Amino acid sequence: MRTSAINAARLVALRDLRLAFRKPSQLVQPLMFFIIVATLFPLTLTPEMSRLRDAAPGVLWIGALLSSLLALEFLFREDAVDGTLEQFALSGQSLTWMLFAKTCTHWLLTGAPLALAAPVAAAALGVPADAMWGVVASLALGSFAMSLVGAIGAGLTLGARRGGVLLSLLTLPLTVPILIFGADATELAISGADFSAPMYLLGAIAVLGVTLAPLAAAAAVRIGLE
Amino acid sequence: MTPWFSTLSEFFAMSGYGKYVWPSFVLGFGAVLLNAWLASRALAEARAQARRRLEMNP
Amino acid sequence: MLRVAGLHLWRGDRHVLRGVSFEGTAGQCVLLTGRNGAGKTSLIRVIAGLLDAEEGEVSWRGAPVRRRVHDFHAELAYLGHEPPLKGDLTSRENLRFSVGIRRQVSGEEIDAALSRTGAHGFADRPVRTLSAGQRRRVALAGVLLANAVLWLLDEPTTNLDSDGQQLVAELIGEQLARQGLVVAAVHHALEVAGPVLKLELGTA
Amino acid sequence: MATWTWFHRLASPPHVYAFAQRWTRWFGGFAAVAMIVALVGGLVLAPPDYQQKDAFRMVYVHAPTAWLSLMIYTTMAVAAAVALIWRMKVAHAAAAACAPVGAWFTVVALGTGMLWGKPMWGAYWVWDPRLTSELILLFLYLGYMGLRAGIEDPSKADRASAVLAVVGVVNVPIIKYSVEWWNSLHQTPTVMQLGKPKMDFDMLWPLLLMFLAFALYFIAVLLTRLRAELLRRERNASWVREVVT
Repeated sequence: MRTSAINAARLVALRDLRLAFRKPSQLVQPLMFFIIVATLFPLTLTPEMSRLRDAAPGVLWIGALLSSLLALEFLFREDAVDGTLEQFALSGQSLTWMLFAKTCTHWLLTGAPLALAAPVAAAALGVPADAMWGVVASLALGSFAMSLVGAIGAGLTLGARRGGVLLSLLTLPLTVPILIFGADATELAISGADFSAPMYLLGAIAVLGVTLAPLAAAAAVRIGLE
Repeated sequence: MTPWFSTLSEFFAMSGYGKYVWPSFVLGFGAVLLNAWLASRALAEARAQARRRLEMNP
Repeated sequence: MLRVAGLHLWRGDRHVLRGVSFEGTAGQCVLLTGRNGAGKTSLIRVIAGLLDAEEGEVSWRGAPVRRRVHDFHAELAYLGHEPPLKGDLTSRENLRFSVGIRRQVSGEEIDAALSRTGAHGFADRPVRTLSAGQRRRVALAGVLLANAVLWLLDEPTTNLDSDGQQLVAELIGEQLARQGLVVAAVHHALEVAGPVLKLELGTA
Repeated sequence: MATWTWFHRLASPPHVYAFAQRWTRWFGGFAAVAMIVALVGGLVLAPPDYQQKDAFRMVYVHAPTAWLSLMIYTTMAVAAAVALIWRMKVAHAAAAACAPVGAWFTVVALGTGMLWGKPMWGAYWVWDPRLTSELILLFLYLGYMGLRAGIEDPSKADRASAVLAVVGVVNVPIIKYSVEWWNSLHQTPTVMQLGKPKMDFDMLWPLLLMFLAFALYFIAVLLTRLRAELLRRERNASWVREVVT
């Protein structure tokens, strides 16, 4: 019996999870990168907590963006090299669904841990404990949206030489809205204000990303496979 | 349809903003000319290349 | 069943496929031959739909493939140069996932297929510890498990010993006996039991 | 069907080449005349703004270039979408021809914006929403051209960059909105105003004519670049022999 689209997507996600736990270093490295970047900022800025707190949203979001770009490079590359993506494309299933499953898994393995680890970096930047929920929530939603946008870039750069730098060049301008709304939500959370308005906008971007990004990523991957 | 400026030096001064107005027009219309030139050069090069190819293997 | 009509493919300035046409029927094996760079791999990838030809058409069961590409792929098993296996998973895990995304497959079926291709002895070792020939045998088990009507095999005997080459010929023979259709690119002669159509590329 | 013949002609490189060859000089000629008339109208005939004095005249170069930079991106994305949907080679060539011109005019819009900003805001760079969006538009162009340059196979490069152009154009309004939102949170309202709410007719007609001139100019440049692209892409086709000898 032919596997349903949902089950195929589930299997893709399970395989990626299993592979990730067999090789945990790839998971930990972007996370380490994020923590190190965030904790290096006080050395270049000031040790003064009140000024660090003002810079905290920017530091956290730039750190999250760079570390997610670092991780995105591996989203499709290995699968393209070892023929797994070809197998997906010829499986008689919707490539869009399978890539969506891959992207969600990727976020679960990189973006979600990053959001959970953010309070450590945030505390080092003088963010008060009450604001941590807002920091985690905004980074979780924002990194999900970034993964979706990044999946398009990762697909497009499959056929390119030196794809890593190119991936950043393509993806960074597209992430501007996520960065703006996300950093704003974090800032409002730190100042103790209601941060729901930018979160709604971030959510709207994520919804748009869910509907459109996997389609674009599938088109991009098909081109890259040729 | 009368010119706004009565003297040429007034025109160049642009009520004191000349050092911003003139560079921006030079930049803008310089780019207009440059892009026209770049496009026609690209065409000329493509034509020359096509001609060379045809001469090599007629 | 499979009709390839007037395929033209350029790669940059190279005219790789120059009007390739053939027709494959059920129970037939189409062997593609030709020197390196004659377009064997390209032709297989065009048939699979991984590559777009500038001109020409591939039809399956009388309808252009492009129109119902998912249904075509459901009946297709493709084996390229590299066996599509994950080094960090065992052979068994690899097959469970890669066949699983196509159809529901039981552990017994996977065991049977691995035994048939002589890969049972190393079914639970991570693929990265296997030799190239052993990987090829695991990948062949994957082709068997796909339950596909059409097999597209690109140099299926690469890295295989003489036993392995014999195995590929047998597997193809069995597929033909099941009224399947096999299109294979080959370097060396392959003795297949059944009707064979030889197509030499790069001569036209 | 007769109604579709124009569409098929659009897909045929020799037809498009011949069309471009015939019409480029007309578009270019009208663009040059319109540009000169608008320049005279804007620089000499129009009265100065009551607030900005003669500095306002920079609108005649800044506004058309800024508008053009966005219009070229849209044109590129539409060409890319057409190329992807109907597998039309000519449309890929057109999209490729758009990018460098668009990037140039984005740079010019930024440059003239900065020159205008200095007397108005007292600094060359202010994080004004329009300038910021323009800067991000430049990054989008750079990404597009980077992707095109990064992929060796020309047909792959065409299609990959086409997907990027379409994704980018979906993003442009979101970027624009987000930058405005961000600006309204962080910035005191800008002091730059474009004259009185209602522009004088003497000021307006040179501006409108300049927009028209830039549009015609862009068409002329695009057609020229398109011809170059077509010659390069179709170098093995027989029609090339006829047009270059």
